[in-house]
Amino acid sequence: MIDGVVTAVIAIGAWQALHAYAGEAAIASPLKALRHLSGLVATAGFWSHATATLTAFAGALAISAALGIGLGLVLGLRRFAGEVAEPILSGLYAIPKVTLYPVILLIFGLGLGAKVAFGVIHGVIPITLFTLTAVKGINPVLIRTARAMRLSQADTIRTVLAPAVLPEIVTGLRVGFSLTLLGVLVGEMFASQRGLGFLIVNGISLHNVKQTTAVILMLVVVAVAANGVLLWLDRRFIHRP
Amino acid sequence: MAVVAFADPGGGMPATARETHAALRGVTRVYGRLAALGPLDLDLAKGEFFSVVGPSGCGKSTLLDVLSGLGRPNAGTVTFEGAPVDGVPDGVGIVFQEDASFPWLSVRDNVAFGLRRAGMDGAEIARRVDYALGFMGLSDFAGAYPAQLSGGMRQRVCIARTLVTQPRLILLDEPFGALDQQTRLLMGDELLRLWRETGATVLLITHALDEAAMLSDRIGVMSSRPGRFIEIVETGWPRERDSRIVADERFGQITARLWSHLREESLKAIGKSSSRKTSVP
Amino acid sequence: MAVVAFADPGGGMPATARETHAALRGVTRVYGRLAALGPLDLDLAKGEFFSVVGPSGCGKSTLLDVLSGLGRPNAGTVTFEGAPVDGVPDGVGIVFQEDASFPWLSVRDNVAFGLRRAGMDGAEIARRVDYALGFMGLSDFAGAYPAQLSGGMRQRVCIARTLVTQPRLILLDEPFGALDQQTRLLMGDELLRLWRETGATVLLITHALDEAAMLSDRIGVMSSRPGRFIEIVETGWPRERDSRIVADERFGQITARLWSHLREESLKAIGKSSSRKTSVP
Amino acid sequence: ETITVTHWGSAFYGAPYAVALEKGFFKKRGLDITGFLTSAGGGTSVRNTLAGEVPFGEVALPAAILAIQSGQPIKIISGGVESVEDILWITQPDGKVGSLADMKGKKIAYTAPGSVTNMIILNCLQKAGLEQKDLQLVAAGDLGANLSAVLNRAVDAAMSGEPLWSGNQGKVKAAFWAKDCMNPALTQTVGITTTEFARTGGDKLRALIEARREGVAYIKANPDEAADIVAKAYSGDPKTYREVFRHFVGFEYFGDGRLHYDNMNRMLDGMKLVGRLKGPVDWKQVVDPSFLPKDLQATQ
Amino acid sequence: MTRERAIALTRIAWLAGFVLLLEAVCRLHLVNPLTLIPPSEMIATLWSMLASGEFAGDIARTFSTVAIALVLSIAIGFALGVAVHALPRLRRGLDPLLASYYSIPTFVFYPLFVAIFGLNSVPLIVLGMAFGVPAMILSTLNGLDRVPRVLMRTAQVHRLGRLATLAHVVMPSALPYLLTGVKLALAYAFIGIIAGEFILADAGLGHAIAYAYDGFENRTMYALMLFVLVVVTGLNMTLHAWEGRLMRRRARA
Ligand SMILES: Nc1ncnc2c1ncn2[C@@H]1O[C@H](COP(=O)(O)OP(=O)(O)OP(=O)(O)O)[C@@H](O)[C@H]1O
Ligand SMILES: Nc1ncnc2c1ncn2[C@@H]1O[C@H](COP(=O)(O)OP(=O)(O)OP(=O)(O)O)[C@@H](O)[C@H]1O
Ligand SMILES: [Mg+2]
Ligand SMILES: [Mg+2]
Repeated sequence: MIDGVVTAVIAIGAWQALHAYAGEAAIASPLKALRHLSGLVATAGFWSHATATLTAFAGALAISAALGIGLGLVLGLRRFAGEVAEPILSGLYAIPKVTLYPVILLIFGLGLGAKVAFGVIHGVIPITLFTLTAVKGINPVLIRTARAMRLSQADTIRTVLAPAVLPEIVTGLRVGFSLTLLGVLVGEMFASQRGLGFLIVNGISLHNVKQTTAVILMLVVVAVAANGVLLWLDRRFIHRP
Repeated sequence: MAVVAFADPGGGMPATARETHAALRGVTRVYGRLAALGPLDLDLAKGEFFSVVGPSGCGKSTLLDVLSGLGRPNAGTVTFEGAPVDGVPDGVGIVFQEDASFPWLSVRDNVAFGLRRAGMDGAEIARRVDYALGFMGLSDFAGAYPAQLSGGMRQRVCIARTLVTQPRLILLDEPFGALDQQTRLLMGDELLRLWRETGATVLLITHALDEAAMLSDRIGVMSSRPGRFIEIVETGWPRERDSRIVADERFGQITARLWSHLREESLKAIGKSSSRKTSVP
Repeated sequence: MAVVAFADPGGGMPATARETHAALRGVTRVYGRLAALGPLDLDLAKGEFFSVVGPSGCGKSTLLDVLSGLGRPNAGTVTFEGAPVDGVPDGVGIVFQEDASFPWLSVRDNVAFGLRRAGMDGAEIARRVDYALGFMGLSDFAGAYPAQLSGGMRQRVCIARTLVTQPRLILLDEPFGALDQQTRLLMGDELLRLWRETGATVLLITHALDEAAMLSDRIGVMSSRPGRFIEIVETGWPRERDSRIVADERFGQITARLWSHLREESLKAIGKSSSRKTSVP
Repeated sequence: ETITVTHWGSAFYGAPYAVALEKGFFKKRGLDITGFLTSAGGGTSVRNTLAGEVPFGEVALPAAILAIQSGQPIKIISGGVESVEDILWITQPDGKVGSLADMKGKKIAYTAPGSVTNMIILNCLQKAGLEQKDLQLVAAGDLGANLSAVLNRAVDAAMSGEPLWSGNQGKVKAAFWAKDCMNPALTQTVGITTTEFARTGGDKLRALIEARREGVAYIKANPDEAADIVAKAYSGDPKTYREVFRHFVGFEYFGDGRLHYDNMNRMLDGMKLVGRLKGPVDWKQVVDPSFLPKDLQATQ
Repeated sequence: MTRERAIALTRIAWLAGFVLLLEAVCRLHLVNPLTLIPPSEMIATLWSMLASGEFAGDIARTFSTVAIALVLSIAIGFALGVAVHALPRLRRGLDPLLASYYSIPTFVFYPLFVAIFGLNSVPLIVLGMAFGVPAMILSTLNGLDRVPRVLMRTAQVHRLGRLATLAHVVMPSALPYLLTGVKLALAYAFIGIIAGEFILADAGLGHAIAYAYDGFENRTMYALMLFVLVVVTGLNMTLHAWEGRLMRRRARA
């Protein structure tokens, strides 16, 4: 806790120093950004942007998670399929996905669909990979225990497999959370009239440094906080031997 | 196959005098091209304490697999309480060689796991679990998670989890492997007490000869791979016994007998299979 | 502290008759608020084979830490060959309880590691490594990687890696923990042969009482934590000996003696420290 | 329903639409416009138009031409912004670039290769009698990045335009203007639609063009009020916007929708100059003026 | 071995199937040929493009930028990882920050980078490192955490100095994790730099794609996309295979 506060203080200090070095034209000071942010938050317009992003993000995350976990479970349980798919997935993970933008636009049209799709293509692969690896690496004696207790297949998945791979799924979700958000924002930067991604591009093109810095600040805080919460849940409720 | 008795059969529990509880007939098990087990016969009498000793990799765990119905034999038949075994039958409890505690459940929930899945009534679960925890010296750790326990305690959790289901045939694969030798013998005493109190049939796989000699009615000595029984030693211990019998002179004789076989088998095995991989660059 | 001799001291190597090689005086070790060791005194005679037995968690590994200079005592002094110990002195070799083979090096490179780091000439390294591999029965696996070996073989690699540096004091912490009991005794024979051939002083930590009884000139029995020697047993074995001495009647007497102490200490220890974590929710 | 307007929120191509929306000029004609899709310009705007709910967009003329040349099924149906008079190059208050000739040996930024600013700066070079090798031209990205580059002294001069220029006048000074190098009457944007929608949605298209025209007229009549409306829509500073709009009215920034072929041809010349034009353009095949109000169709 | 073969063949079959499906979909005009072109045409265009050397400059530019970013990511990430590992308190504070680095769309910092580094290729390199460095730090930390204590003690017993311990024990022990970091750093360098070029630069593959996209030159665009896909996947697979070979001997049976 104290370490976190100290780090936050250091980060803000570094930010201030950067501001002092690079100047008003490049990055707003922490105080200004905060003030602008609080002003921004008070406007209704801002919330319509935030809601737009949140809607797309929630949809994208839900799809990424469901698809990623489902696919990961299936590929993990079917070893052959898993080994076929894994390098393909990690290859896909490594491609610069912005270049796919035209294709996404083509398939999903404009607006929410494209944003969600963009979020999903960023987020689904890490979640799949983490789940797959977890299922593949599950301690076989746990499955044997389930058999020794004569559990049905469904019971085995529900009461043994799922909780056993939960820690890795949570890690996958943490990564997936961040990347899905990134994907949605990138999507909004290309084609949208609303959303925080739009606010950022808008801020850049109008050279509204305060707005850009404020929105990024908010995103960073949200992302770090969400990750912190997931990390905390992970530590609190997952008992690793 | 020689059968050796170290005492008047009247004192102990000769297999022949009792009803057969589980039996293997001409059982073999092959992994790929590797013959792991058999052909092998075994009759477990109802209520007897049978130990299996043998060099590492000789097929002891494989024997347990086949007997429990977790794995199928490639040839031969397995029966439990008169019925052929296909899948793990009701009434069989298994404790594995590896730590099989569920890390996401507390000790209490681990122990209650099997009963909950079987849909038992809550009060009865609580009663049985409390008893098992006490029996295994885990009462103080009911709320702890496996990650907070030592390897030996985790293994005790697994034993408790199996015992609460009150199996009639208990299969234990090196359950004390994670314990130091002193604690092993103390746990052995607990196991003997349990066996006496429940009247279950016990099959114990172990590396420790003194453990086998101290605990068992009969000890099956296995050859190196593919495992077969080269000798079955009857100890003739009374049903009422504990680790103090190590002072008995028969104990030394039994151990020496086991040793003479195993020294030989070990010498064979160490050259061939001390590496698990068959091909090495 | 009682000193018990089971045979005429002339036959073996009583500590008093020989030059002291390493010594602990009034040594204690504390982890935070946990007193792990001592205060404790120990004199290792040059060339003797000393074993330490004691319940789990009693501070055996801590003793080795302090003696080797890996850890500092909180009080007391440690000397090796007359000089105070600060950091691991030259001439001390250690085999750890855990598998310490380097997974990224072949067996040969593992064994050569220390010599290469010490900048020894290549031909001499090759000669010594070949000898050590042969001695440990690893010649066929020189090119293999630890992952391809069984736990026992990996432990042998670690022993070989230590031996090639020709230490004058060899400290072994449960080196056979990964082996089954049969293989342990066979490895014990190898260790005896090595000890005889090199004339090194050996300190062996073990859980297995028969191992200690069979191998040692003297056996230090430790109390439960904080570890102290409650008894030092002199076996009086001849320098020429191997695992066949288990047939000797003195062997049974020694084991029984060790047992009587350990049963008691174990009972104390199991209640207190069978969980490594001190606080559990 | 949404239509596409390039650079909505950051440049003023969208101003007539903002006014039309606020003043109910769309509603009056039975259009239910709820928002405007934006993009950082170029091909993205055209693609957004193709993919949008109502396939009508005000997009950059070069992008429209390139799309049509590559076979995209679209038509130009109206004119848009007809001037580059707001475009200029800026430098630091103490900057060394005070005129075209000063560019020699300096580092000069523009937005992106093949863009309008690329073509203007090349015109400026010609005008100043300089060659590309006499100075360093760098593509810095959009207006914000250009301004930032000047403020951070990463370049000696950079391109700018409204509203950034008016909003940052104290921090930078003008080096030279686009109009110093060329005739600033240039068609920047045009209205486009798909050939398919041209067949089925003629009424809507006519209504959109009329609504925009009314918006343009309103800006001319009430620049201050229009500025306030746009400032609200763009979340901008009303004071700056009023200043900007007064300029705009001065040089007829917003066309009323008619197609100025001279202005459009000047753009073609520019595209040739920067190497973006793939072949000759026959306006007859590219343009469909039938959705313009009758009085505007005549203009040739 | 046969199983591995079967897996490889199945994988190739799947990929080939996908490409064929795409080809069929395009050839049968199930999608608008103005929006998607058949893979065979992409390959043909790519081939002639590579033969003509038209994009050689862009390719060289992107690869050199990626290479610089990669090397810097690895070096800086590793050094910082070692430093942070030595300071557990700093680490506890940094933990949530490190864990969420990838949710920040780093290219929004481009103006800031320009302000700090000037208008040249350095901001792009920094963009390429923005994800690579934290990934490498995390991997290094992960690797250092997992150096078994007993190996460190072995180093002590052999009386190795700090540097010798780092070189002969810590690094090789952490190597699998370091390699993971390298793989991530490579992927992120490509992602960051191509995305940066796509949006901001005036040269390089990303820019070439964006330029072709803007100019509706679909063939060029798809050919370039295919090129990026093939190169990145190829590099990734090579690294994967190399890692697999290196690690196989380490894998506990
Ligand atoms: N699933 C499997 N696939 C292939 N080989 C196997 C498998 N399980 C066991 N083996 C091999 O079969 C032989 C017997 O194995 P098993 O585990 O039954 O021996 P064990 O007597 O239990 O050994 P230990 O005392 O080390 O536990 C060994 O050589 C082992 O490597
Ligand atoms: N680094 C440490 N920090 C804190 N406590 C420690 C540490 N190392 C050991 N201990 C504690 O000190 C006591 C003695 O540990 P030690 O490892 O010396 O026992 P041991 O006799 O070797 O046990 P075992 O037979 O299980 O190897 C134990 O209670 C242990 O939990
Ligand atoms: Mg086994
Ligand atoms: Mg120890």
